[in-house]
Amino acid sequence: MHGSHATGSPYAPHTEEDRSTMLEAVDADTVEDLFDIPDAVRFDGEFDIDPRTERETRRLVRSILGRNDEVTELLGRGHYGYYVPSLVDHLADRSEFLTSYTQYQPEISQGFLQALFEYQSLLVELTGLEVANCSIYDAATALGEAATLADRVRATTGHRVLVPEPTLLREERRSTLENYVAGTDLAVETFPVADGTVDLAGLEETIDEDVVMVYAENPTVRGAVEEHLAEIGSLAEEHDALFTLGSDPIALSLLQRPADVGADVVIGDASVLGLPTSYGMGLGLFATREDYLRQVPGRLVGVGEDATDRRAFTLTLQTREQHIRRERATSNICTNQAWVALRTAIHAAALGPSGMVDLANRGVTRAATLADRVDEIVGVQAPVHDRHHFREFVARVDQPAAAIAADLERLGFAVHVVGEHEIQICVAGVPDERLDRFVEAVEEVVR
Amino acid sequence: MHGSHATGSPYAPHTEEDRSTMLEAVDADTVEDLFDIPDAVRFDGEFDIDPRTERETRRLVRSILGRNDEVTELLGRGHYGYYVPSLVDHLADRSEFLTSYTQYQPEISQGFLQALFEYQSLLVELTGLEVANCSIYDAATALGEAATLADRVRATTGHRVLVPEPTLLREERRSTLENYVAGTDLAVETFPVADGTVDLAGLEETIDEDVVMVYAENPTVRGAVEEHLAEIGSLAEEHDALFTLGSDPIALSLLQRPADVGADVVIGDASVLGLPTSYGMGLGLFATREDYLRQVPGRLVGVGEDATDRRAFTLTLQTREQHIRRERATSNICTNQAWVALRTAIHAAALGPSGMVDLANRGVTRAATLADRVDEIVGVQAPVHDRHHFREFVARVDQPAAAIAADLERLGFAVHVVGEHEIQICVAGVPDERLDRFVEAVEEVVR
Amino acid sequence: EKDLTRVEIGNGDGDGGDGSDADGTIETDSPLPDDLTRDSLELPELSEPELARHYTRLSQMIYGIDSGPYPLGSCTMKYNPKFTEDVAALPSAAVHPDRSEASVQGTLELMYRLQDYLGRIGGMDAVTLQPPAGAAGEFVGIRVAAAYHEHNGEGGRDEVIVPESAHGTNFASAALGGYDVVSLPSDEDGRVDLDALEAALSEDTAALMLTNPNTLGLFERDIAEIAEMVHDVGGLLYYDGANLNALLGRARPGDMGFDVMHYNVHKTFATPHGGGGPGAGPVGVVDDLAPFLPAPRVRERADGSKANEPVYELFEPDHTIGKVHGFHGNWLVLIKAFAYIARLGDEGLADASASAVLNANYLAERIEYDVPYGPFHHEFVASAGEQDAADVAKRMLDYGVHPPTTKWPEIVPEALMTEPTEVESKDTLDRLAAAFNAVVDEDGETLADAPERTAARRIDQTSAARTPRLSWQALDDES
Amino acid sequence: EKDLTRVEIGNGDGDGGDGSDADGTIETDSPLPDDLTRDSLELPELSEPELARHYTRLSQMIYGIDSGPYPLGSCTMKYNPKFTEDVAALPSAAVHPDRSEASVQGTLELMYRLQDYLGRIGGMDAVTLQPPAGAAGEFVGIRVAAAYHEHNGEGGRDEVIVPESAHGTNFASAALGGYDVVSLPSDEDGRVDLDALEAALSEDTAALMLTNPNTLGLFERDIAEIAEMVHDVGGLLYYDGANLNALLGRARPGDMGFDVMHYNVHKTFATPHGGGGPGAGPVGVVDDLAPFLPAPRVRERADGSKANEPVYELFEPDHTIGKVHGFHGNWLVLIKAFAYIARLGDEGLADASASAVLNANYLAERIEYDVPYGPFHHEFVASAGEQDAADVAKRMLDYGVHPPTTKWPEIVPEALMTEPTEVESKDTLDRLAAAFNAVVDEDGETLADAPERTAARRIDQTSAARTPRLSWQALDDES
Repeated sequence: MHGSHATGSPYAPHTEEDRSTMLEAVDADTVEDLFDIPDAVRFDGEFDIDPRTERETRRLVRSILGRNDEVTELLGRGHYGYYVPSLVDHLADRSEFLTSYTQYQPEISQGFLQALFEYQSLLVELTGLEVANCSIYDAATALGEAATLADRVRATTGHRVLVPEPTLLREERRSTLENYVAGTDLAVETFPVADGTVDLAGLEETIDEDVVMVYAENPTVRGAVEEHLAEIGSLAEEHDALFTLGSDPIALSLLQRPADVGADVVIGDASVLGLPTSYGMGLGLFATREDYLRQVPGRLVGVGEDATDRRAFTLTLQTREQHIRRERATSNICTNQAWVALRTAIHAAALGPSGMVDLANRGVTRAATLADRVDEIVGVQAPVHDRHHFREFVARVDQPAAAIAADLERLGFAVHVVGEHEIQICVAGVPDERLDRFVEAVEEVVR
Repeated sequence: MHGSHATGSPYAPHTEEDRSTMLEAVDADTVEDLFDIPDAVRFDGEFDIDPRTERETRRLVRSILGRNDEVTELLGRGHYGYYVPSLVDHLADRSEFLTSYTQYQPEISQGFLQALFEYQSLLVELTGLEVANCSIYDAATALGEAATLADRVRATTGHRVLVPEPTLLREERRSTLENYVAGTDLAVETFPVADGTVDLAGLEETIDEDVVMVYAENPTVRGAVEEHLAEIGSLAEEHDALFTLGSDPIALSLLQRPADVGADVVIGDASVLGLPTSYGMGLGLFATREDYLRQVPGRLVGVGEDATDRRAFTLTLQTREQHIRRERATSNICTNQAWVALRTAIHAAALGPSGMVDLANRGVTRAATLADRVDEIVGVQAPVHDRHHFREFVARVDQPAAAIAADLERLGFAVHVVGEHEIQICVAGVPDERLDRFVEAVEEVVR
Repeated sequence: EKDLTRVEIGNGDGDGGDGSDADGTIETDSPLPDDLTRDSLELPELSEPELARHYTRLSQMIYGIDSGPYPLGSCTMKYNPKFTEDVAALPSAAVHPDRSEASVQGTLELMYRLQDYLGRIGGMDAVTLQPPAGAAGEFVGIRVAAAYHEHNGEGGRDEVIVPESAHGTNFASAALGGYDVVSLPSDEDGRVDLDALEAALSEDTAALMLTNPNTLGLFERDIAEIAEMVHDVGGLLYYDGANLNALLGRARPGDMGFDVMHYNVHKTFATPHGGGGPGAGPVGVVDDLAPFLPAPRVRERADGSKANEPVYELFEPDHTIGKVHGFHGNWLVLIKAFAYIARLGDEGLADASASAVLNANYLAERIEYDVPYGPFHHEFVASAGEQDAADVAKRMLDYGVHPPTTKWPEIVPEALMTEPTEVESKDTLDRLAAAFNAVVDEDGETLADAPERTAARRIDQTSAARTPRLSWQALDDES
Repeated sequence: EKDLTRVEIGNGDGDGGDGSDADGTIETDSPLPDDLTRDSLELPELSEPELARHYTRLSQMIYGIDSGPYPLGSCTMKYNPKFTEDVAALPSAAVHPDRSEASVQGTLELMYRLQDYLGRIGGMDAVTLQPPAGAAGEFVGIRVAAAYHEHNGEGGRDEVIVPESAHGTNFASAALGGYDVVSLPSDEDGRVDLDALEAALSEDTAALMLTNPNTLGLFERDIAEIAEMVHDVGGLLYYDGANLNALLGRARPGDMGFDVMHYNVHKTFATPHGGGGPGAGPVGVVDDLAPFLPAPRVRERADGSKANEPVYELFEPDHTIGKVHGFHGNWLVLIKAFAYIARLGDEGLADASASAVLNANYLAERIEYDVPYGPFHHEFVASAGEQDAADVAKRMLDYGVHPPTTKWPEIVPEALMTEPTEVESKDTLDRLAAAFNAVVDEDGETLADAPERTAARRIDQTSAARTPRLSWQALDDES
């Protein structure tokens, strides 16, 4: 696009004249002279990557991504495709937000700091906990951070981290957690589940004084609303273990408030608000009690005063962080998901509290309605679990689930396969008329 | 999207409580009481327009516009689909530009005023004329305004406006011009053309002292580069008529400078830079000599000083305009195309002078190359005119042109039908590999 | 400020590269002979990062609707919903105007539907979307009226009546149409003076142009009688749509007896003003005038549908005045207007007017400036009294809000013409009122020195106009 | 500042509406029983226009890359090309991570191509795109190294060596991986002290983490020898990609003997920093380490193509460490990085480094602060000498530019770590140098009082940390 530099970087501004002047100033004949690289390790090959015009590059990406099939996704299990209001894109795309660095110079970053402060405040209201950081990468890494926090704050020598059996914990979260605790003495173990939620008796049998953390989710990954959260919280407390609850901002708008059920830490994926489906890109929600403030991973925005005593926002308690505390930091996290947190905050604000509650309620109602409708189809039973459901549910199919899912995909609908004869169906973000067509499609493929 | 107002305008913020307070303040029981409308003219029906969510509205528009076929457009004739750099969208979409009003309060509008001033400066360089306004609606209305300007500045009692015969002037421009002069004594008449450009001898025979304006285009609507501009300019001058030249910023980057060939007014569509194809939405370019400054239609941005003697931009010479001069204004124009002018200025700046010249040169080369290639196909002769061509050319086809065009459309290519056996083909904005496929398509359809 | 690059244009060997956009070369040697090209082009050459900063910086020196309240009377500066930008940017919207009708059915359908929406909202029988702005719409109205009279053998009518408080464009559009403009005074209540109207009307009357509510925000209660009077002398009644935001769902120009009207979609239907356009000024008419509308319009094809979808086509009205735009008007703006109407629907549109009217009345009540006349609809005109209204506006800038329109209509001395629109909250209105009320007590010197807190201080218009410098080149020539 | 709306959540009759998004009603009565719901939710309720203004205002209080130069050493704040936002926003990019491989071939292909691009650029044999940031990439490198040693029966290695001038994340990532961190001093030339390295290396050494050029902008000339030393004791050599922008097309970590590296796409490949993420930290390794990379990775299917297009699939490396992210990392960021690389190609990338290095050297020459060490590549570290570097930074804000990174690396007293990147023009560099040079002569008091021209003045960090107030709720509780 930029005429005279068409053969170099289109974003580097020097004219030949500038370049000469500058080389003269630094006393070099050519730019190559400035590279102090021994011949032995010099690279004189090529990457074989052709430069393209902006337009060609756009067409290339469009053409590659055009290979993705257009499918109505009835998919959830931790990543959701709620509609994101246009306002979110337009405001978050303002270049001041998009292109600024972490707010280490708060005097010229007040706007972003305030937005992150408001994001933290949103999470404080949603969780009832006093402290929320301004982001972790995603729910899985937030779970990992929760475990290392539990390890740090737990006075005893316990080493067990209890998580639900595989049917109620995504393998990816479990695996990420395992990596996070690999450098500690912690061991990840499971407790039993029953009918899509925690098996309270089983948990009671499993838990002991050696447990530093119990993790449960609400709703569970199979869409069931957990009915015994307070009991789980009590069990954890009795054994001096932290209770870490996994959830998300839409669920938290309606379901029991974590602080009310004894949660010590809340993690989850907050990008359920703010991002469209994005192949799993997320926003790790991390909130905890004030007691653990100085053990919190990641960045915190606080309020202070400037030299004229006016209120001002600033990153605070930075001595927890890697750039100051190095190997004794509360986490290695540096770049996090600040811009996604901004998007989440804007989306939440666009909904307002009534809009958030409404969205959550619709998730309950619409899932129940859809379950009833597919349950009427011969060869399908739904929901599998005798529970209230939030936004998604598991259905049993008489035929092999994989074949049903493949047939549905050919008709333009994606569902999860979660068992040999189980599919999981999520209504989040799917318009009603698509659900109607989905029911028809299920009727067709089970016939 | 906004919870509590879902049944009203989503963009009106009042809560019920606000509304009550405000009604009380204005001493009214209901909002309806504020409408002072006699029953006889009250409307108590319905529009029968259903409200929709933002998402539904987006889907509606996408679905409607989805009925447009995806076709490679080899179309020009005054409206072009050059690639618009992403930068243009991102900068022009900043809400300060997009949502502000006309700059009647210059103290809080310096940024837009400077952008428009730079747009004017761009046109001054391109045309060589001293004055450019900061927009008219499009080329056709700019032509109309040129004629009324000619009427105002011409001392004599002439009433003839000379324009090219229909083959070299779009009917739409002619018709718009006719409407603009309908309220004057001017009459629009034609002069002959020959081989895609002005028939100089014919013009000489047609022109007389009663002519107030001669209009010609470069390149002509059939893509030919006009070779006798200076002679046309001289003829006009000899007869004391204004010479109005139609062109556009890309053509002006390369072709003869209007001031050098005696043009008194330059009009055209400047959105050839800045807008994608947009069903004819445009940006009327209007430049003229300093002599006619006080007769210029539309808005002008000038430089002045503020109270601290610093340079500042402002709308100027507003006494020409309708809001002050009313029925004696130089034009009725008020809202113009300011934001499109901004886009044009950004696009031009993104190209830079070398990029603009390069783009123009490629238009010449690529049109010539394509003409050669289709000329090699049996049943096609191109170009029809023995002229240099800019960006587009006319081809003769042995079969009926309408049938050829329809066949090409079925293969995904749109061309103009400009005669029973003539099609017109434009390369602007069409990638090379599409041109390759177009040549194959022509081979197929003339077979 | 400008680092100009001069590109010399030579005559190369004529082969001029292979036309690829990606070969990384720049051709300034032209394949054209020298005598057909200019010699050089001299413009700034900046990198993309530099440009991004330049225009970002410029944007920061502009007050937009997202900056704060914008109560410009008669301008209806309402919030521009972001999503309308997205739909206008759809790739499927980017079509060439010379495409075959069969291949742009989507565009034609959207235009058809918008024609239909506007017709219902205005109570009009036929609509053209072609006029690219409100003034262009007025001109179409004038031309249509002229064509209608001509067609009926009444081409001799040469007067258009315009209230003295009307927008300047009304006068200018009528004049552009070749009419003599007859100015109509207001009565003491700020409305059309029926006696004066009676006196002005004659067999020479081609049309009366009105806006209702008028520029004082007052509904012309006698509109039915006015219509009858105009029609009685064979004239037509033109509705200026600038103030339509006051009436949505409560009254329609067509029902009031108007024969022709324009809609300002950049006012009533929330398309962005863009610093002075693009707008769009569709025109609606009653059946009698439909044959005279500009060509082409869009209609559903009578001969049925394709694959169960209606088929649309362009057509030329029988006695069309021809064209007032090179193509189809400001298409991208029309998409935004359609999206806005489709989003709000009946209830949303009605609520927009209700809130706009409530806001105007509330603000009028809250400010300490004298507000003559009433009751108001969407706007009111306060009087700055002994203060200079333009100075008041400048001073309001110092309080961080956009001022009202000033010094017009002249019927109110030192007019402050104020239209908050429906998008302002009570809090914002209170803040706006506070700005008015802070200025009302300030002295002349303070006002004359205002603004003092803006990026640029008061700009000397007189000297700028005395020595017009309209380009960087003009500035360079000076130095 | 906050107008909170409290929504009470009751237990309705359970039918809860029809689930339509458009029925215009809001359900706060829940179909769930009371004991499964919270009682209320209390948050601000604002209209869209109010929100637009709120966030627009916030944005105006932020300095971004489009505001001016941003010479943060080690952060590579380069211009973020606008078009990359457009491609990441393509509807076809919005896919769920649990989609079948067959139905997201586009996503898999783009990931495959990006893996391939990054491998070529870094000289690495295999690449994972999963780590969502640079530090996450470091952690993957550490975990991969651990798994490799474990697999080879050398799980006892418990030390990671990190130069004292390294990024804090290096230390923290190694510690998170369970390693003891051995800090390595620099030699007098600012580079790795080979004797100290020799002393630090042992059979306990799992890895040495280096960046090259180092944080002083100096190329580690002895890199080949360093690699040999590390490999000789059985350790692995880790490359921190933070400074890769200095080397594009001139040297590759893989060729220097590095075994594993991360790429900061939000530095080298121009994806936006977003005020602190999202970034992405892909990790490349040599063949020996490939079996240990996180799962899944993307490969072309061996069993041929479909319709002449290759088919891609996810696969699990044989000895994978598992996952470090719930899904596939920061996908939308990866698209932008791919687009940037595809746009620039070999020549563009090489020119980016060339210009970045030229700019750093030019700026180092132009400023009056002492700049020890050299020759520099993409960055240099000046010393504020007697001045406090943090104060210098605050004062530079008053001159309208963003300051450098300060007080790090500690090897330079009162460090001003400066990286202008390739996007700055000579004019901008001169302006930046002028800002440095204006501050260099200013007294301590002036500096301590700075900034004085910013929206907020110097913020008291100590008191903010002493009484942490981390939410509106905390502020409300105070008052």
